Amino acid sequence: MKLFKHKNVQQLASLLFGAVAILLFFSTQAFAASQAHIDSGDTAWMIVATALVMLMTPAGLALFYGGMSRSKNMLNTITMSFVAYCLASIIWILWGYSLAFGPDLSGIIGSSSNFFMNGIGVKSVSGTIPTYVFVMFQMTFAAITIALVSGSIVGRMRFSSWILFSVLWLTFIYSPIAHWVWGGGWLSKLGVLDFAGGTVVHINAGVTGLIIALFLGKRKGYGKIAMMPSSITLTALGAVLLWFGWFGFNAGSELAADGLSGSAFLVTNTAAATAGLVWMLIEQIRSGKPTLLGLSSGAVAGLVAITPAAGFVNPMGSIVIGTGAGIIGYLGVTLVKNKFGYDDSLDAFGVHGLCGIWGALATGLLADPAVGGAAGLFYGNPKQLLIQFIAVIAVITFDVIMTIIIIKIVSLFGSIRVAPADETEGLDSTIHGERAFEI
Amino acid sequence: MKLFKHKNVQQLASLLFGAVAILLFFSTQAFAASQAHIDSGDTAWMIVATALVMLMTPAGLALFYGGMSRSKNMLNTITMSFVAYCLASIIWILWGYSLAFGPDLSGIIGSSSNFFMNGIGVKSVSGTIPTYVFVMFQMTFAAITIALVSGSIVGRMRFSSWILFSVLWLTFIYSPIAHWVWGGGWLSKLGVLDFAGGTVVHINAGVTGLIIALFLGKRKGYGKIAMMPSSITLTALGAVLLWFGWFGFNAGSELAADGLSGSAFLVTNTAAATAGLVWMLIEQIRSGKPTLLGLSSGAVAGLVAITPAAGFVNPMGSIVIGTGAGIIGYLGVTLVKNKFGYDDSLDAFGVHGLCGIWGALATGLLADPAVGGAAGLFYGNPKQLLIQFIAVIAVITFDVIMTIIIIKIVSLFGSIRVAPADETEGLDSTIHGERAFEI
Amino acid sequence: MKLFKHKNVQQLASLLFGAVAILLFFSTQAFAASQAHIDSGDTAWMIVATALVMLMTPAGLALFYGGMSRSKNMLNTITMSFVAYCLASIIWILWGYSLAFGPDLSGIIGSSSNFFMNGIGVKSVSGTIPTYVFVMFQMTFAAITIALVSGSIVGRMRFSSWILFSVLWLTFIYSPIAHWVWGGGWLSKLGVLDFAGGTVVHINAGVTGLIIALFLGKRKGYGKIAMMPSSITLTALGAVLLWFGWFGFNAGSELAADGLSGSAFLVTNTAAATAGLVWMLIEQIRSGKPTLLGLSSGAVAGLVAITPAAGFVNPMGSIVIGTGAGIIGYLGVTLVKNKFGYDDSLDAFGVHGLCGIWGALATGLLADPAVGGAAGLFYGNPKQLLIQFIAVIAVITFDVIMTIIIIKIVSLFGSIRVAPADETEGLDSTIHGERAFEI
Amino acid sequence: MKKIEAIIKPFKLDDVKDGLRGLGVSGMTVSEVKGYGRQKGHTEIYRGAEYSIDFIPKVKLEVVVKDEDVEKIVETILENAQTGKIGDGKIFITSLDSTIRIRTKETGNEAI
Amino acid sequence: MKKIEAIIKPFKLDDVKDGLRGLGVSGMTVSEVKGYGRQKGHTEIYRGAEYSIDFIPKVKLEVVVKDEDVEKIVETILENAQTGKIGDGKIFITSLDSTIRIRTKETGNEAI
Amino acid sequence: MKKIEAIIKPFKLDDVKDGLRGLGVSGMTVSEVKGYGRQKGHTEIYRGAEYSIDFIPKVKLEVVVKDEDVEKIVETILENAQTGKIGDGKIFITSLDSTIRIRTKETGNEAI
Ligand SMILES: Nc1ncnc2c1ncn2[C@@H]1O[C@H](COP(=O)(O)OP(=O)(O)O)[C@@H](O)[C@H]1O
Ligand SMILES: Nc1ncnc2c1ncn2[C@@H]1O[C@H](COP(=O)(O)OP(=O)(O)O)[C@@H](O)[C@H]1O
Ligand SMILES: Nc1ncnc2c1ncn2[C@@H]1O[C@H](COP(=O)(O)OP(=O)(O)O)[C@@H](O)[C@H]1O
Repeated sequence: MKLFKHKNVQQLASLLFGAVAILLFFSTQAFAASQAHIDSGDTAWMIVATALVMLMTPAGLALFYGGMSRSKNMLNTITMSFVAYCLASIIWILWGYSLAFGPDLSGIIGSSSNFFMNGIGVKSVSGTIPTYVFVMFQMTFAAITIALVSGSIVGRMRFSSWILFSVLWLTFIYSPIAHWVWGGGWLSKLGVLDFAGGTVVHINAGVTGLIIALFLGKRKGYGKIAMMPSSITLTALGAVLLWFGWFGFNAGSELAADGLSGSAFLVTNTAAATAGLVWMLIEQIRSGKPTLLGLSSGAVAGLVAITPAAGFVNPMGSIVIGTGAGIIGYLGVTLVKNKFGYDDSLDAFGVHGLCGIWGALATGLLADPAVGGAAGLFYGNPKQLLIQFIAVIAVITFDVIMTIIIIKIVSLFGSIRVAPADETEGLDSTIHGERAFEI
Repeated sequence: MKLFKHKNVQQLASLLFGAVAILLFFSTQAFAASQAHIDSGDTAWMIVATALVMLMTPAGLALFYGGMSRSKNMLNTITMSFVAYCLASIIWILWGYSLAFGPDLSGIIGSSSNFFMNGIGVKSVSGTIPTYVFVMFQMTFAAITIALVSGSIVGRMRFSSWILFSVLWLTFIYSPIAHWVWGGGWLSKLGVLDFAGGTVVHINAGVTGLIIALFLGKRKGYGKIAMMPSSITLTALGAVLLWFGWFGFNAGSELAADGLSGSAFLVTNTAAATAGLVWMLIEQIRSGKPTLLGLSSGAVAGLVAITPAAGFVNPMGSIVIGTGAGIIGYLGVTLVKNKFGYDDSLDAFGVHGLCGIWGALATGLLADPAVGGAAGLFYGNPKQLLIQFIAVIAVITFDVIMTIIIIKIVSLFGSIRVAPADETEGLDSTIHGERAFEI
Repeated sequence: MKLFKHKNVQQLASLLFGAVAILLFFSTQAFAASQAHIDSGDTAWMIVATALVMLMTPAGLALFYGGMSRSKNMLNTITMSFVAYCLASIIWILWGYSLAFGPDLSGIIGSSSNFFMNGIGVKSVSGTIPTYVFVMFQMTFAAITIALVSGSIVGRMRFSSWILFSVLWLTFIYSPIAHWVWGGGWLSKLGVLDFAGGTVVHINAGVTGLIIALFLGKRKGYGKIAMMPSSITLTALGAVLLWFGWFGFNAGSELAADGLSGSAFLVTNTAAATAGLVWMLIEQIRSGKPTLLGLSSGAVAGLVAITPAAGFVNPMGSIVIGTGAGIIGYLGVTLVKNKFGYDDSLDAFGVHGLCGIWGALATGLLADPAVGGAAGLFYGNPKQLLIQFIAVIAVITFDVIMTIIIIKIVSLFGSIRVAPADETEGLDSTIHGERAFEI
Repeated sequence: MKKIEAIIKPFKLDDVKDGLRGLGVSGMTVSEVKGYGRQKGHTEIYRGAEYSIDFIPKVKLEVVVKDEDVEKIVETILENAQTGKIGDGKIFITSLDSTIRIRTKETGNEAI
Repeated sequence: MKKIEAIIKPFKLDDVKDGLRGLGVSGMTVSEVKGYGRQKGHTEIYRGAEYSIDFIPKVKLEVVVKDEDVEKIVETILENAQTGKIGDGKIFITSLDSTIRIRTKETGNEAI
Repeated sequence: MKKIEAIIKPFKLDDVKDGLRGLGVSGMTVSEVKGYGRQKGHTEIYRGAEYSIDFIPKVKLEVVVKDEDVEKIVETILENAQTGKIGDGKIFITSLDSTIRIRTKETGNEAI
């Protein structure tokens, strides 16, 4: 992973900052509030959907990951998600939203028009909902995406490095990609289908997770000592809260309470249930022990895979997607990880990366025009699969390059890995000075 | 419980399958999508209500039951609810919904018209909401009903038997009963009042639980060794999540966001609070120790009892129902259970069965025409009580017979009880190979 | 604290009861149902908002407080919140709602017109939502307010005293103050800005907490022995559930799903995130250990402070409020508490009292007329700050006096503090006969 | 005075306790331990990672008894703790110099 | 060298520790145990099922000391652990063959 | 027969176990304890309240061995448990009167 020497890093960094600075301050045109009308039903739904997605990060993911990490690192794991949510909350309204959803600059990034919520007020409307609600909804997506990354690197990353990494990542990776796909950028012009974030959220988080896990190296004793999950009960609760929140994530991505959001709602649930059962069935077959961790992991894998497809596939399509997700997720965390030997600790790549790719491509296969208007390969439109493929490749490439750059920048401020003794003692005590349970 | 010899069972089974097969494939007429209009407010509410009910099963009930079971069986208990939710999710869209809500066949079951969601699309409307949302809403009811059953039999049932049992039960018991009461079947024609599932959900689950508990026998050491709940904290959290979800359950059963759903919302809360306090008060009087488990159990008992009545009684009526539920639930888990000596481990029958009966009858007493249009005995309509009584008896009878048949069928595939040594060691380790906490 | 001798107490009590009795039964005019129309979107939102606020008390606060209390008192701490919710549920529909929102009597209290929900029916409308929903929404505020108080006094109060105290407090303190500010009482006529309860909820709870903590005295061994929180994990989960519920609390206080509720939603989130980060940053600076408890506490402090301001300030204002809340909350629980030496155990005063005051005054500073129509000092309206100040003083004064009176009354029924031996053994075992975890 | 220390299978504790109580043993102290021995631990698989658990939960029972009671107490423990399957555990016996009851400051056999 | 083992009430641990620290005792080891004795356990009722809890939480304190210090240490433990109520616990004293400090490999009195 | 009791740092347990297993030690019993010693505990701050944690988590290892094996076993423990930093722990050795294997009622060296 030593691709860059320090002076290179510095050059790259200045280049990067320069480029973004130019992009950012290029445009200052005022935001023209849409003349549309607020629908109270859609608004009701979208506020709630947003609250549901919010719950996913500091509660759902925090418990899902926290329960899987060792008890000496449980609080650190939770804190990484929690602090990521807080950082995203602020970054988003200061500059992230504008970079992602501000007026398009050459298909690459949004302009700085809406920095500091400039030009947006109580009366601003997006579609049929208040713009502020749209801003919050999109913020919760940014928050969970960076939080997902933390799964790859639990138990060994410096907390201050994580914070700096999160800030840079949200700014220089998440915001542009969100712009490409949802903010009127080049991928959206190309016609990519990503209903709720297969590329923007899951592939993005998974690939970054893998890169940073490779860079950080394995946890001490990885593969040799037993690294028992601190609480499968809390992991399962976390998975259910994720599932619950995902209804807001996927059905909310319709931005209205209508037939399509109802459809996205149903297929989301079906894919999750299918993948959970499939994962558990594979366990039953392979080891005779169907686990709750497997059921939970499978459900999450299914949710990941259906995310890009939620507004495009019919219920039977969602069963196919869920089945694939159960299989791919299972292989991702066992075969693939063991074969390549990296320590993607809680499988951000194995589950989110791989199932995100599967979901993005499956959308290109299974999109049913009777659902969302767009057709996939099986409905006679092979071109869609190609577009999906391009999007996947583009996001992965951008992710790999930019993540390496950001890691290099963060590393300028000191090692991003904690001291070995601290790792052995556990991060809860050495970083936070706290313990998870005293019972 | 040895009512049936093996060959009898086989005869019965073929009869049963035959009968159902005939019913199922009788009708294949196409589903005519209603011409009604989608209301965004109602849709917003119903998506959320459904998500709330979803939360009840793999989170609310899983923790409520999981916390009450011994720590060696905690994960198994949680998994039973979780897997039940997944199974119901799939069965429902494949055939369950159609059996329950498809075009009526002689008042007994729905036709197969909507198997595999056939005839239902993004634009289908039920009342003022998308049909897909209605399907999901009803699915969550099926899911929690079978999950409730698991409370009677924690700590000793084979996991594969539980899965098979769940599949059969949802198909051959839940779907028909849902059809009778809500799908245009004979009880609905008779005029039974069951707003959100006193008969369909609670009596149904409770009676099945009792039968299967009797069949399985008591846990080893029952009554002799201390069977300490693994976590009252998590049980209380589970109870609150149930309560929270129940707002979707009861107020959602109005299928719209209007005055009546507001009323159902209020009485649901009142009955729960009342029953919780009453149960705790009885404990205070009887043993001087008002427990959090009692408060939680009472709240659940109150929620059960108000379920059928939620759209029919006024706030003062809900206090009466809650008071009754606190008393009946308390007696159910102490006096009744001890007297008859069965091991209804977490009281699916004691709480859901008995309070479900109380609620169903109380609806016949207290239904206030100013609320939902229907009058009970106290408002001059004694006939309603009779109808309620008939419904209760019908559901119990059907349940007892069908549950015994299904148990017999499941038993054909091997003992439905785990080996004694596995029971002693605990099911988390022997079935799932996991532990709940490592802290 | 020995301000009153017993006979004085009795005199005061009779005076108090007499006065209230007169107020209560003065008016019996019928409630005229508003002719307004129910909006399904607003209703959908408000039912959900209410459910969210409900979740805050027996789940969010219960875990937040329960996790911070010692493991021997965890269940007692949870039970205090849970039982408070149940009591409020019933008191509110019997008399609390009417005292707070019934027809105004001289600006001081509501009349008894709506005792027992008299005059309110399924068709009653408040604004654009069913009155029953409004009643429930307001009830959840009463519930959490009394539950917040319990944070000051964990680990040493008699359970029966807590119940009696809660009943009296809701009746004689909460209901009048709610009337003053929201029910058309004198403070509302004066033009106080309190969008969602800075005075009514947080100052009110915090001041009462302080008084009762002073009255009860410190926990045994306070300052000498280590009082380890039982579970930071559960505290963090509780904080997130509070945050999640607070969206209903603040955005729901608009009573509609519109632009202003969207704005309140966004600023609520921003203030919470800011305060969480600020609190943690101070910890980092002062001790080098940024804690999850600090992050969680900060988030709650931010939520408290933004509560009165949620419908009046813009996003940048919310960052200011959040920053202040992080600092003030941190100082409240460290400097202030240590300096004065009282044992406000879980900081109901330090966080809710002080940040409530900050929020109430900050509303008078930062209210932006472009948001909610009202201007604060920074927008050229110094008078608003004065009004806010008056409201703060009025609530504090009323609280101090009335809390002392109520404590005196409750004390007539025996010591409100548990026996020393019970305190040492722990309240879970001595009061409830249960244990939180058996794992 | 002797201290009898028995490492037994956790689910046998109740039987052993009842057996000893039947003998009139008035006190004992119990703790949770983990044992490594001929009885092999098991393997747990979490998300594809396989961990072998070498240590098996056991219960350690400590009873201090008069010299003359040692034999019958050991007998009773053996009786009640045996399953005949590997992992039943051990009994270790040591001599004590002295014993004191904290409440009364009694020493020796009175203190047991 | 002697090993003093004291079974005490958990909430007395801090007092005992402070007492011993006052004496200059430089080390001790503590574990959570459950005791059965004259002090009767209590009954817990969960949803109508009554379970009698025979074992009461206790703390076991182990201190290894020089022979000459035994007396005053026992004295201090007695002083600080006594409540006078049943269940105060016991002190057991055994002889050690040897003691080693792992860090330095010192043995005997140096190792304590 | 001797009982070797070692108080060690928790993260050293796996090394020690592997070392002993290498020697052919067929059984041992482990428990979680908390130690007070030269190694100072730390301070935890919860919401401004500062608590000093005197007791540090340690692991207690008990191995019963034949007299002749004591030396090499102690050696192995020392080797594997040493970090050289304060708090490495102690080894205490006591004599046992007798040992019994519950499963077979074997006694003495056969029982180990
Ligand atoms: N040499 C020993 N020293 C200390 N404890 C031992 C020793 N050998 C066995 N044990 C304890 O006894 C338990 C049972 O021993 P094991 O060898 O598994 O079965 P068995 O005693 O039936 O042969 C172990 O789990 C361990 O706790
Ligand atoms: N014979 C014994 N062997 C081992 N431990 C004992 C024995 N007798 C008592 N204990 C321990 O001492 C504790 C206190 O003993 P108990 O009989 O309850 O009170 P007291 O010592 O005040 O008479 C018990 O809980 C148990 O842990
Ligand atoms: N006198 C003693 N009696 C019992 N246990 C002791 C004694 N001294 C030390 N210990 C145990 O050994 C551990 C390590 O001792 P410590 O003094 O911290 O370090 P070191 O042994 O390296 O000098 C302590 O935490 C405690 O558990």
